[in-house]
Amino acid sequence: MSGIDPIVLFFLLGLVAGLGRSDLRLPGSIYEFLSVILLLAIGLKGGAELAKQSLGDLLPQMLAVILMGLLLPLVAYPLLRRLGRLRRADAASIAAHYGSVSVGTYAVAVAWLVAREIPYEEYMPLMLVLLEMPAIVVGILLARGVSADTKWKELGHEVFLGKSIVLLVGGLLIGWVAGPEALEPVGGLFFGLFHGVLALFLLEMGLVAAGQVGSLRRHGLFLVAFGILFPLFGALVGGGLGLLLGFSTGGMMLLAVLAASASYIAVPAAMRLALPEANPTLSLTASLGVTFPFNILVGIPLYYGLAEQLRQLGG
Amino acid sequence: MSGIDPIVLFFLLGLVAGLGRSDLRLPGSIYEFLSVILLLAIGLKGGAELAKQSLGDLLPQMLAVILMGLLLPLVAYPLLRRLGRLRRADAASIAAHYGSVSVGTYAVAVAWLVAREIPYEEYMPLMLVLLEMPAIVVGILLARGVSADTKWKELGHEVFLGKSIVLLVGGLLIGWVAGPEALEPVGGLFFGLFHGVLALFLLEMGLVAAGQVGSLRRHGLFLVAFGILFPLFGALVGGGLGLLLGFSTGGMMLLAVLAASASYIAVPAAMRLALPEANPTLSLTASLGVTFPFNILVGIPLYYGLAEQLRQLGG
Amino acid sequence: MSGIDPIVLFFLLGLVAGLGRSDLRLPGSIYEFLSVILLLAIGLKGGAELAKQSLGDLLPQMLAVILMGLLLPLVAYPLLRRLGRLRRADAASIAAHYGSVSVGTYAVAVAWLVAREIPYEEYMPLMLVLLEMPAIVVGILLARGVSADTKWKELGHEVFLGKSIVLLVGGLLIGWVAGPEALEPVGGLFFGLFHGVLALFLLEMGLVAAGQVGSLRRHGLFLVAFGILFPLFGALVGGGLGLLLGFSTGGMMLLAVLAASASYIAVPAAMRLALPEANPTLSLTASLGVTFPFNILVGIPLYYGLAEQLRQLGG
Amino acid sequence: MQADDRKLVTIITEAALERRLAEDLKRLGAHGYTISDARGEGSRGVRSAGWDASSNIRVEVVCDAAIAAKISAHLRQHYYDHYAMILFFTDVGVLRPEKF
Amino acid sequence: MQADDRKLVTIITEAALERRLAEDLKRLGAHGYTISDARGEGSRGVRSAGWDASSNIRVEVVCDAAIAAKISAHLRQHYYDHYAMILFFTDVGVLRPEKF
Amino acid sequence: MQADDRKLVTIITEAALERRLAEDLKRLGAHGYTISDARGEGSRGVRSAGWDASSNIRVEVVCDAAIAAKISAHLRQHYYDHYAMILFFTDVGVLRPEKF
Ligand SMILES: Nc1ncnc2c1ncn2[C@@H]1O[C@H](COP(=O)(O)O)[C@@H](O)[C@H]1O
Ligand SMILES: Nc1ncnc2c1ncn2[C@@H]1O[C@H](COP(=O)(O)O)[C@@H](O)[C@H]1O
Ligand SMILES: Nc1ncnc2c1ncn2[C@@H]1O[C@H](COP(=O)(O)O)[C@@H](O)[C@H]1O
Ligand code: NA
Ligand code: NA
Ligand code: NA
Repeated sequence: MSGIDPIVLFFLLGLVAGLGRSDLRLPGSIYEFLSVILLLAIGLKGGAELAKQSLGDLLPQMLAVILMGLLLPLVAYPLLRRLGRLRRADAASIAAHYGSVSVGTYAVAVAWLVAREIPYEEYMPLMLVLLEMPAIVVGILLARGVSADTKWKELGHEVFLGKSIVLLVGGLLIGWVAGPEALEPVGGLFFGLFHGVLALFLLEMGLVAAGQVGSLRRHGLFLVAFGILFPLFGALVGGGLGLLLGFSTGGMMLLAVLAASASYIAVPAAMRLALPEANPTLSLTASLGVTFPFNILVGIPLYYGLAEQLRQLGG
Repeated sequence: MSGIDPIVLFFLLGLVAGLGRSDLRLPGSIYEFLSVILLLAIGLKGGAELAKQSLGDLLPQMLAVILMGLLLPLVAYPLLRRLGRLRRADAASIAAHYGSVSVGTYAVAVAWLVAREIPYEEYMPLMLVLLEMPAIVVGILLARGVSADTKWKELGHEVFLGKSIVLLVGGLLIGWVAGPEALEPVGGLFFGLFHGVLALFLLEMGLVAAGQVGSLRRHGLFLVAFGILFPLFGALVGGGLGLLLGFSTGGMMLLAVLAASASYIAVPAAMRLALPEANPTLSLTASLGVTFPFNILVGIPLYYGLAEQLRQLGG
Repeated sequence: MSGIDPIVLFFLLGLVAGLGRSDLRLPGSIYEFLSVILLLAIGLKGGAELAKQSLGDLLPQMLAVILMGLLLPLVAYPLLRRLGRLRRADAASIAAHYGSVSVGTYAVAVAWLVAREIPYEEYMPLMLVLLEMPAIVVGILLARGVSADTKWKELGHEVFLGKSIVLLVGGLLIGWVAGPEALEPVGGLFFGLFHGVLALFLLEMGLVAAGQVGSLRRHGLFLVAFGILFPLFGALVGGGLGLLLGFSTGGMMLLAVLAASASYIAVPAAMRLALPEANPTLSLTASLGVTFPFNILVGIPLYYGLAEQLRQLGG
Repeated sequence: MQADDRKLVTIITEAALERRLAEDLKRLGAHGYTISDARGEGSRGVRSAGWDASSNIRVEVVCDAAIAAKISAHLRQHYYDHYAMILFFTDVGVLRPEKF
Repeated sequence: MQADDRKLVTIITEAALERRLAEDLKRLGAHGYTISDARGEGSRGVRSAGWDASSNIRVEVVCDAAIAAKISAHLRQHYYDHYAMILFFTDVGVLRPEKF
Repeated sequence: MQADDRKLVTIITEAALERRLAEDLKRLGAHGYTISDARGEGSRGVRSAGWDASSNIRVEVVCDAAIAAKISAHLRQHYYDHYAMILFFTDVGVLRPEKF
């Protein structure tokens, strides 16, 4: 192992090409194709593993993880309001992004573990799915209060039937019903190509992240600081929770990564419709322009070190 | 084998997502990409197998199959006219759809056989190609009569150079000329990914089928009844013909599937141009909204049972 | 080995379908997807091999190859001016196309060698990258002279940050940094699918080449003659240079292929912006309508024979 | 060519609004609409169509002047402040006036 | 800006007609046309562009009034009854009138 | 509906020009632009959008008459002779005139 993951290099390539204003650009339909494959693959893998577990045993873990998803935005919000002096809607929207998770970051973390043959709880995609949504609800309540005239029904539809949730949950269910063996024939696409598809996806994300740099400059230091420090805090919470729940070191690291990552697919879409007055540039700049690169380039090994540290303290 | 094919679950996922009005949607260019791969893969596989056969020996089978393609629409047409009280053009167009075949259904049936390691005549894609077109000609004759001012030349061009025929026939020829060994290097894409690509294709077809439900409600019970009963009749004819021609049980089942399936790629395009006065909603609702789901979810195992039954009777 | 490469058959299929005016057409976004994979795959493979070499040792080869890229257009230009009686800009632009290289032709040549298990210098993609650009500069100088008011800076940007260069160079660097082992996980996509992706790419190139036939008829015999004879000359130069540089027979053949091939991605885009008065139909007709098919269908085995011949003469 | 007069309303806005706009337009009385994908730049920066959050749609509605006014009032009230959106009207002639 | 007057004919219809329409337009005297992909909804239901049979194209032709009239008469006669299709005219100014 | 008058400039040209045109338009004073992909046929033959060198873009700019004139003069001078390009003007009404 030379220590440098090529998929991270793909992200760097996209970043450099974007910053250098290259005309490299993946068509939107290809971006969608790649993310459909990634989301389904993650779901399928987790579902196939779930088939081996008893859901009853997982219930405590599931509840704890949902709780974390509800609490993280409640910590982020006052920081964004007080220290960042952001408007209410903006603070609430960013809090929702950071309470939720980034599927791309998760995928890179899994690839990192797999390359090092470090074991982890393979039903982790279940936790990923459970973390996608609670923060969205908290974000809307923070912005609107409980007496809100938010159209919850319509919103529930948008959130639960948004494409990333449908594909993740659909993949989980298919994997669960079919079981690992029956998945083998479709594995050529979903598992055999996983790393390559992730590499292309990261290339595109690098290009997209490069596009955020302009607004980064405009919106000053606070977003950069928040986009790095809050993930570190999140990683501590996630890693600690993993320890409490008895996860392996690999599993603790993945929970740290989930807590440290910020959504850039499901939450932006939901916020656009539910909190239109929140400026999407602010949240995307933080999540895509700062936190995503930080996690990919620096965070993942860091969070593994953290998980090992916590393990020793705890164990 | 848990008994539930994951590719069928992908179809269900698409169907449920579509009925629930999720915003999941594969871009049109991805749909085309997937179908190009499927069509070429089916052609290549059949062609590689043909290389091992003597075409002379297959001639009787080929003629019999073409005859079936000519006769099936002639049976369907009076039913559609009398029982369904459809206008002439509509009855002719639907008859053409059901005389022709569905490549997607064929692919799922092959995957079903492969998963169960049931052998079949691997040159079957040749029969698939032969069944694509005769029904189109019959449909037009039924609607227009022989003295028609149909522009046959132009139409021949549309039909024989339509993309699904070009890809299937092209694949057959390439497979035939190159032979199985030389195909190995391209097998990574065309064979290794076949099931995964088929799964994504079925996901999209589920979404498309869900879109047909509205018109299903409008066009009443007759289309539902026809869309289920005629395939059953077709399966009987196809399975019986397979027995007569000395096919294996797997091959009988595939011929039953071909006869039972209705086109939704080549024939709709041809009918749009040759019989514009036929309402495309009627034929697509029947073929995509009723018959395709029925065959995928219920028909395929049924037709295998039928083939076994016929074999015992006949053998 | 039946002797007929199926990927060449895919090109023929596209050509025939295009000439027959089939409605087969790959969406533009799929074309881009396929070329992104090919360019990255070629770069990655070359880079992984570079990791095993000392760049110092390769320096003389690199310089010699760049020199060839500068000289080839200088030979082509007077031929195009005198014999072809082309306008200055047109002659300069075509000269630039033929001084540069075709990635698709290179890929087919590599597939040809691999199918025959003939070894070659696997860092050859480095030479491919080095040959992409010099001819562009020469072409512009030929058209404008040295005192030109060409915006070199802007042009440099276009050329060095054009997508094919970014992907090739990016792939090379990633492969170099990561090394062969670390690339294995992404190999499923980039190496396992290489031939299949190339086959689809060639199918599309066949369709595109068929579209050039109309203008071929208009622009007369000279382009056909040039599009066949200059590559033969180029192959001689490239093969000879390979011998001088001590390449294996496979490597000599690849250098011959690079010299014989004409660009249809990077150079057309650069010429459109740098020499707008050059008629793009002329250069694309020659490079895509004549030279590309010639090299794919006839040239590649020919150039291997040439390399063997040169080897015997030289050795 | 006795074409009847209608308005063509063209809306360029964020792709995230597609489903909602389609429902709004039908509710406001439009008999149809046409949508295509687009990218662009405006007061809210570059929207480059690379991925969902950054792509535009271009919506066209042919309708009579009254419905055009209703559409523009509705969009102004509900979307103008918070979404990247522009809207313009063109006079067009149509042949089957009953369709629009 | 002394722009000359021309008609812009915009046709929105089923993708299946693309090749035929292109041939018709040239035969009727148009000097060019531009096509892009679209989706939409009209009297014949939703056309969602997911797959072939359900996608629309948007065809634009800049031409003089006489050819515009010929085009619309031709389409009305051959396609209106059986195909999902709308057509509208816009007055546009062009700079190189000889091109259109 | 008191819509203000503006010009819509529509340019159909080679995809290779996209980045350059976007820069030109902003420099010439346009406040925004919208681009979509297209294919077509004109005096320079079929441009079928299958691959880069053969695809078109369709650029729209809403602006005032003065900027429209500047744009058209600029394009005429720099691109007309050597690029597949057409350009036409339409009168449109807009609601937030300060945006254009
Ligand atoms: N002056 C303009 N002309 C054409 N399109 C525009 C113009 N201004 C904005 N747009 C389009 O409308 C979208 C939203 O505009 P805005 O709200 O100004 O950011 C942009 O992304 C462009 O696609
Ligand atoms: N009023 C309208 N405004 C804009 N586009 C329309 C309108 N009516 C129909 N269309 C488009 O034209 C296509 C065919 O219309 P129709 O024949 O009414 O189903 C639809 O799929 C829409 O894309
Ligand atoms: N009369 C026309 N109407 C609509 N689009 C046109 C027309 N002429 C040309 N075009 C478009 O403009 C592009 C360039 O035109 P040209 O420079 O004439 O080849 C073509 O590829 C078409 O997409
Ligand atoms: Na998080
Ligand atoms: Na059938
Ligand atoms: Na060359």
